Amino acid sequence: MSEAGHISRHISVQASPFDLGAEVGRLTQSRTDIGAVVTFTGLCRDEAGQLSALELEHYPGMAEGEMSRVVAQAEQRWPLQAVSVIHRYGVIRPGEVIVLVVTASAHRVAAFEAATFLMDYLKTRAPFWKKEHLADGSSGGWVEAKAHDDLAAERWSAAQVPSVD
Amino acid sequence: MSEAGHISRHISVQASPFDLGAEVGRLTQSRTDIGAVVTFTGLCRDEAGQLSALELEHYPGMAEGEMSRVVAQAEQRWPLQAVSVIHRYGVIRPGEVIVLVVTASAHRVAAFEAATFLMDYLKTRAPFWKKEHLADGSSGGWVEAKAHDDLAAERWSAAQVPSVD
Amino acid sequence: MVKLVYFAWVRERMGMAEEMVELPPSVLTIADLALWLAGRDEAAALAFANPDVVRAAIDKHHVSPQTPLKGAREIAFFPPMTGG
Amino acid sequence: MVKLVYFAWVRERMGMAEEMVELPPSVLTIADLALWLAGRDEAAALAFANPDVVRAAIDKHHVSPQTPLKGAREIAFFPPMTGG
Repeated sequence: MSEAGHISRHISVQASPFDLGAEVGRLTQSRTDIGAVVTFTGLCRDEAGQLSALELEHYPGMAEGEMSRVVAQAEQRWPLQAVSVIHRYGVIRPGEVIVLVVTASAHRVAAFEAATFLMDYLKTRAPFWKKEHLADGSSGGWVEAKAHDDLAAERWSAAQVPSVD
Repeated sequence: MSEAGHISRHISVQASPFDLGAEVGRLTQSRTDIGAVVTFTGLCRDEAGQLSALELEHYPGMAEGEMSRVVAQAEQRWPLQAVSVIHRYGVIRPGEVIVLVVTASAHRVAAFEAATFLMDYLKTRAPFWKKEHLADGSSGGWVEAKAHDDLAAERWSAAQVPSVD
Repeated sequence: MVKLVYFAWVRERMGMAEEMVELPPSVLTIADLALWLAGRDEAAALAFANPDVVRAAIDKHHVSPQTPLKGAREIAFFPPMTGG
Repeated sequence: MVKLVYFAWVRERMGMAEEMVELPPSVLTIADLALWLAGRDEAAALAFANPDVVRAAIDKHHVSPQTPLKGAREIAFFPPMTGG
């Protein structure tokens, strides 16, 4: 699937869970030019037993579009060899995965920075909304956006061209 | 193995490969308090076909000791729920894994920063040395340490107490 | 006619996921449209009570309140995103 | 008697992975020991030709050139690390 020298890219908006090992294998198998792979997995927390599930709503079409645009920006800023971004929607229970970012590069700094950038941007730009379902059967309402997530995304605009090891 | 609220820690120096999915599963399975898992996998590159293998020498006992000390520092600096560090030794071929760092936390910033810190510190403090075996059958000699790896580790000494989202 | 789509609590407060509307000639920007919708009925007044919080997209691209609507086929309103 | 262990190109240049040595009373620090070894024979002179590059550990903990050897059971010399 992925040959050496080729930039592979996988973007998916899906209801089903994903398998971390399989998704990394999809990017790295049969390649010998990748030196560093960073993954970020976001999981649903039970908030000390108060949460029974998160319900993720998304804007079909725009979700994939924003994810593609964010990935394209990362590819421009860092010398990446492979990128994967998967975001789930629907009902997700505590302990289940919500989002996956995988970045592969020859060197570790690029892989770390690109994965951090992708998560910061996905948080503030990808059209997904979380609603809480509480363990007592009530709805906890919509999760509020956090100001520090906006700040985390904004610092990339101010950042200089990243160093690469 | 890992219960909610418990800090789990896995440190291993081994000749055998590891499986990313299984190592993350070891830390996260049956837990519902983890919100973010970051992994770093270091792989052997073939340097555009020039390299046939890396041979990793290590200082038995000290390698495990330094890895434990570096993990303890990360646990002090960030609110981690689980940490895993695995470093291989022996002959490693292009495409094979060399090192794995896994960090788990309630929030993504802690997981990203701790994983970056662990890799920066392992690079400069863990007693491993790489020797190159070239595709033409000759020895490429010992890999030289890079000044920017020292700089990457030093910036954590100057860094302020990290933010947590 | 332009298609309006709503998400999350904007959708819940509007009481609908989408609608087709004929825009009056005075409605030129996203901000104009939010104000016009807010004056239309109680549900929309609630959804756009705090227009600074509502985000918008035109044809599945993020836009600012000052963006002109000209040529838009699908306009979306939604709260700040909370994915990831 | 103290055990000396060598790694990577320090080991190769020394021509051995470890040895037991009796330290002369004048050898008090890591720097003293490196200098004393460098003067012992050609192999060691080569290994410690550039003493600034050689790193050391006492009983499996990193130490600086100024660290006293007192109480050490195992002293290691090695190049800067290149793991990870």
